[in-house]
Amino acid sequence: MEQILANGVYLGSQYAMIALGLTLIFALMNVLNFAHGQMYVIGGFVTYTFYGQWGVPFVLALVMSCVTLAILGALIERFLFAPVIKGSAREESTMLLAAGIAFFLDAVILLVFGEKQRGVPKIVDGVFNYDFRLIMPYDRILICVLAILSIVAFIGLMQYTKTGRALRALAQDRTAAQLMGVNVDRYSMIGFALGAMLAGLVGGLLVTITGVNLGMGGPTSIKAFMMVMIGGAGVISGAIWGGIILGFMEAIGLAVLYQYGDITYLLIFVSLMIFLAIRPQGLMGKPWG
Amino acid sequence: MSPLLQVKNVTKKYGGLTANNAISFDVAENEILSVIGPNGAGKSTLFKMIASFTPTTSGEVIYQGERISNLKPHIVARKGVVRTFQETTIFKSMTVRESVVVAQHLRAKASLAGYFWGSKTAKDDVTAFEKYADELLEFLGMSEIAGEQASNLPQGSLRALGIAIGLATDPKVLLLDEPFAGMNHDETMNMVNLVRSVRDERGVTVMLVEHDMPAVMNISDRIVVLNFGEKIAEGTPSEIQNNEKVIEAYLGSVDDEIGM
Amino acid sequence: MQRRSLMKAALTAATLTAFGATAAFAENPVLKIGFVGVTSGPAAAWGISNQRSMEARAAWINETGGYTIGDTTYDIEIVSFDDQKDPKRAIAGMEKMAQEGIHYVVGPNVDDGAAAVRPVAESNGIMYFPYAFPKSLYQAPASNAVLGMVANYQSGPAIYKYLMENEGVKTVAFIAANESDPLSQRDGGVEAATALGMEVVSDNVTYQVDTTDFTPVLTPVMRAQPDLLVLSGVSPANAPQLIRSARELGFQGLISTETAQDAGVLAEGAGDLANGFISVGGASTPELASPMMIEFVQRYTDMFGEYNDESNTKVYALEYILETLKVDPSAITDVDAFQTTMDTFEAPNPYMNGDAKLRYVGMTSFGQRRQVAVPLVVNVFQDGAFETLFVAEVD
Amino acid sequence: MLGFTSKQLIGVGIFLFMIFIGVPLIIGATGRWDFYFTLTSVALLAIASAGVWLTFYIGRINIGQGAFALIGAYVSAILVVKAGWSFWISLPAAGLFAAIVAILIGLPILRLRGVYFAMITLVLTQVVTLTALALPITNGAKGISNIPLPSGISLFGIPILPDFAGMENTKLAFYYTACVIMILTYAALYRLVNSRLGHLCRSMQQNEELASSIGVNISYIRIVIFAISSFFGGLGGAMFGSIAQSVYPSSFQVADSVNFMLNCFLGGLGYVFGPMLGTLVLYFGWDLLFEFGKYQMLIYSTVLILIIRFLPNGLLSIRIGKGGDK
Repeated sequence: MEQILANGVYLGSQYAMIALGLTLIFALMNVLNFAHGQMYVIGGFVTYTFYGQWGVPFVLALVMSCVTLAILGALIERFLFAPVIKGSAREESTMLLAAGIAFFLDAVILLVFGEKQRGVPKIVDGVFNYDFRLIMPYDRILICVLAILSIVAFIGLMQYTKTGRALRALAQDRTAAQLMGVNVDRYSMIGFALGAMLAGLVGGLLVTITGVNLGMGGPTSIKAFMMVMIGGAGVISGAIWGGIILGFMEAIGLAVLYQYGDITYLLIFVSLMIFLAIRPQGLMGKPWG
Repeated sequence: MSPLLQVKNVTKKYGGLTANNAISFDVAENEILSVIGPNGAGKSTLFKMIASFTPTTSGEVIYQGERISNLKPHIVARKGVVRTFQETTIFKSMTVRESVVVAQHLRAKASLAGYFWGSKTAKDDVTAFEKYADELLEFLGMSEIAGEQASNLPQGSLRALGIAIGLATDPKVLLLDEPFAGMNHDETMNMVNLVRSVRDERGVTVMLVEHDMPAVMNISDRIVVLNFGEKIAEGTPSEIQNNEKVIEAYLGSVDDEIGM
Repeated sequence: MQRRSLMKAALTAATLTAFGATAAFAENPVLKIGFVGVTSGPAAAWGISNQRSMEARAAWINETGGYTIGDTTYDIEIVSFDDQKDPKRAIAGMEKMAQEGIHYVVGPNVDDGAAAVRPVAESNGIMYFPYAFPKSLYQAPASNAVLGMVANYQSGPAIYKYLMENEGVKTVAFIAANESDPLSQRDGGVEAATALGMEVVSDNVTYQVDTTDFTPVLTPVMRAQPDLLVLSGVSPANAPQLIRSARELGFQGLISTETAQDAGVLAEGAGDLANGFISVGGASTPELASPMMIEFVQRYTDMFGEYNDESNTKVYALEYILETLKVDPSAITDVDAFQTTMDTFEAPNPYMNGDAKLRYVGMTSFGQRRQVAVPLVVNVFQDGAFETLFVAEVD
Repeated sequence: MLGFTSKQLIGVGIFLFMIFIGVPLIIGATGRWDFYFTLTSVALLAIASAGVWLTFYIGRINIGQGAFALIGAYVSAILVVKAGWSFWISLPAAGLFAAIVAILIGLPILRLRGVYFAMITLVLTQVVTLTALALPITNGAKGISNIPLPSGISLFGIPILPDFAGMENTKLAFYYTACVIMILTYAALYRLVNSRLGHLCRSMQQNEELASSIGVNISYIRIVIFAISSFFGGLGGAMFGSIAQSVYPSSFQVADSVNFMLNCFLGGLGYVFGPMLGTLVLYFGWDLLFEFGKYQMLIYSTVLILIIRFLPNGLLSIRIGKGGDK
């Protein structure tokens, strides 16, 4: 039981971080960013290169991941999403753009970082073992704590800074925000960069535990979509809850349903479908606020 | 003569909130009846229940002796009770004429399969629809903008388009949602005349929800007043103008607005 | 450091290709050999290790004057098609090979692709060497597929038997990804272990390929306390994480798999925790590698910046194709001649010390010779490199 | 004739001529026999994409077509292999079965809109793949292989369809079959869009509330459209199974569902023939870039991004000035 809870918290915190970036971008621009997973992978590879290959301190490598992705996100928004949104008759067209960017980033990752699974030295050694009822390696505990701190920092940013307030206004109502004097173009870019940065940060954090390979992008995006849907699209608290719930669903689902073997995941997905059919707006499905 | 439409003890609750409490009134054939009331009085909810866009919590709406509440909206529309919306609810990328043609859906004689294979009946239908659309648009004075895309129309024309779409379905009762909102005096007068001619020349019974008092007093045969989800008065315009409760309700709401 | 060498290697490779193309054009006639497999997306590692081993070998042959078959000396050109692990694209790839007049193709890498290309290969007279295990691909009436490696239902029993005898293993647990290939391999493994008299204590735990945390997956398996944990059909990306999670959960027993792994990936992903991990590899461990294998690894590394141990097993298919063609040059365009030659073909194994032979096997498993005999080298991971545990033969 | 202008008839004539005579001539002249399969794939994927486009037409983003293609492929394979049916009968049966599944699933999920519907269809693809892995009748992870080629059909002793197994070269036969089905699909789609049902769909796409206020039974039409859409998916999937002579749980997966959707976006959502063009460009484009080796994906995605950047409303929006094709 303790183990399941701990696994749930650990998975939930990392999932929540992935979902946060996605939901932020969705809330701001109504873009379902298919390339979110690829951004996560790039974050992982950047940290791998700096920390694993060049021996730069881990924290510095993490910062590099954030910076790289923030710049990448800003460029993508400024030169691709913004003009396409302006010129498109239906905003869904951005899905094609997002998918194209996902393909592109996949290709770049393959050419630059190669096809192999990569890992970095452990940042902390040892395993916390409470009477074999709760086993958790120290590095996971550390990453989990860092993830939670990042989430708290992000919420703080959204709540108490000028940027955060502008972003929230933008998410709530674009036109109204513009009337209130928010520089919509500028904050769209900042928001996208922030979302991408979150993906990069969590990629950098997790490379210490799961490693990274170019195949992780697509599945990560899809998982993130699900979390966002569970919580309610475009809602910050929803993304956090969605992440935590999916984390617990996996932890509990695997612990309870493992004897069903091959159909464990089938059951998880079917229940997800039923949940979404009954409650399409997700748990927190209400406008940003 | 029994009334065309009866609202009987209709109640709507959202959670603990009562939007409409046991509202009852009748609508006679060929009359223009307005539902008025301060903001949040429950007018829109009542309209939605009459057109079956939302179910009633209790009570029922009877139309020609038949219960029409808690059905699907398209079934109520097929029976002849059709609502219009405020101006944002249109077929944005259709032209005015296309919208009116589509709205004659209920008149179709051919089956969907007949349309697919292009049967004789289907072709006749199409010709008839187009002919009627032109007639209707001329009647409403919209012939000139027939080819315009709806999303390009000014507000006043959009309101008229909403009524055109509603009329195209050949309704017995037309429910108009704030047809005068945001209009200046001249526009309102045009619209009042239009609504009247819809009743006079086409025999359509009209119910409307409205804020604009002068227009309501001008156009209505009878008026129902709601406040806080309750019906507080019903009568001819002059009766309503002199009703103590109504005056109080409106003054009270003005106080509230000042207080905020 | 490594980044830089990679960059350099990429440049060298680009130049080499440019020069290689002109050189080839100038001198020998070209013999094209195809590759259809996955070289992009999540499973890119499987196909890329394949493609690169072929390209490295081809470049080597061309550099040393070409490959003589009958009276003609050919330059070898590798034509690769990325099927994106999609059976529909794999068919298109095989059509492309037919278009190029190619009769010998390595790949595809997965079951569904291998099954999907069969009609095209057979109707166009293409022999293909998949890395997929379903027996129906190789049993009559199927005629044109040749299994390019040791199947898990062949290596599995050998490993289990060895571990039973030498390590006293009695109970075994299987865990597999929830995908066609791994699940099929798991079922084969369970069958083999049961036949050997092992007790299978857990065989129904699966995981999604995109799992990032294996602790909840492994917890129920660990409860069964097996002596041996088999990672059926595990991808190189998942292997280190599974090993790490199992060890961190306190698992003391043995861990093995029947697919090829890369030592570098294991070292990076699991470090010392991967010590003792048993997998199947080619003959590149120091005690087995022939000078030719050592040179191959060197050339591969020079060309692509970094070696991949999965290529140890994947270097063979091309060698088999060329050696068999050498025996009967008419087979270059005539697949029937190739199939006849397969029954009697035998040549020394250039990549392995000792007197191992290249020949076609598979009579026991498929009823016809539709498998390359690569040495079944069972490796154990120790401190960043593989050591040979034992070597066996497949018939 | 059938309400077509002479200009349209000429266009259709040229198109049919190209497909049935032009392409084989060009392939014969250039010797690029491999293009037959590629174009066959394009035709089959275009059929499935047509379904996705149709669900767009009622305002739903459908990322679940892979699920119905997989269902179709399995139904046809099981009927042919286990029940001994003729492939030609199994083909419509596969479509119908997919349509029935669509009706059952559609009842609860078609109420959803926007990203919510998109996501639930995405999950549906996963569910169908996992179901195929778990069920005994689909042969689980091992898939169904060695499916026989389509056999001939004759009516009163007159052969109507030839026996594929007896053919020297099945490429051309599959190509023609796929093209005929594709043309029937798009002809049906064109009729549908331009008939009353199509107008009702458009009214629903633009405003479901208003549509129901004019008496449109929106939930009924949604189901009908989703069923037709899935019927197309089932057809395409079943044909693919018979070409590959095998079906696996991974034959159609999430990536395929996403690609079907991208085909529609790329061609242009406002044009009936958009998905056909989109499929051609996306699928055939990948093949044409084959020469670029490891840079194939990079160039492919760059081109894709450039197209959407400069033609955000789809390839066919170039000719919007000429009045479109609707």
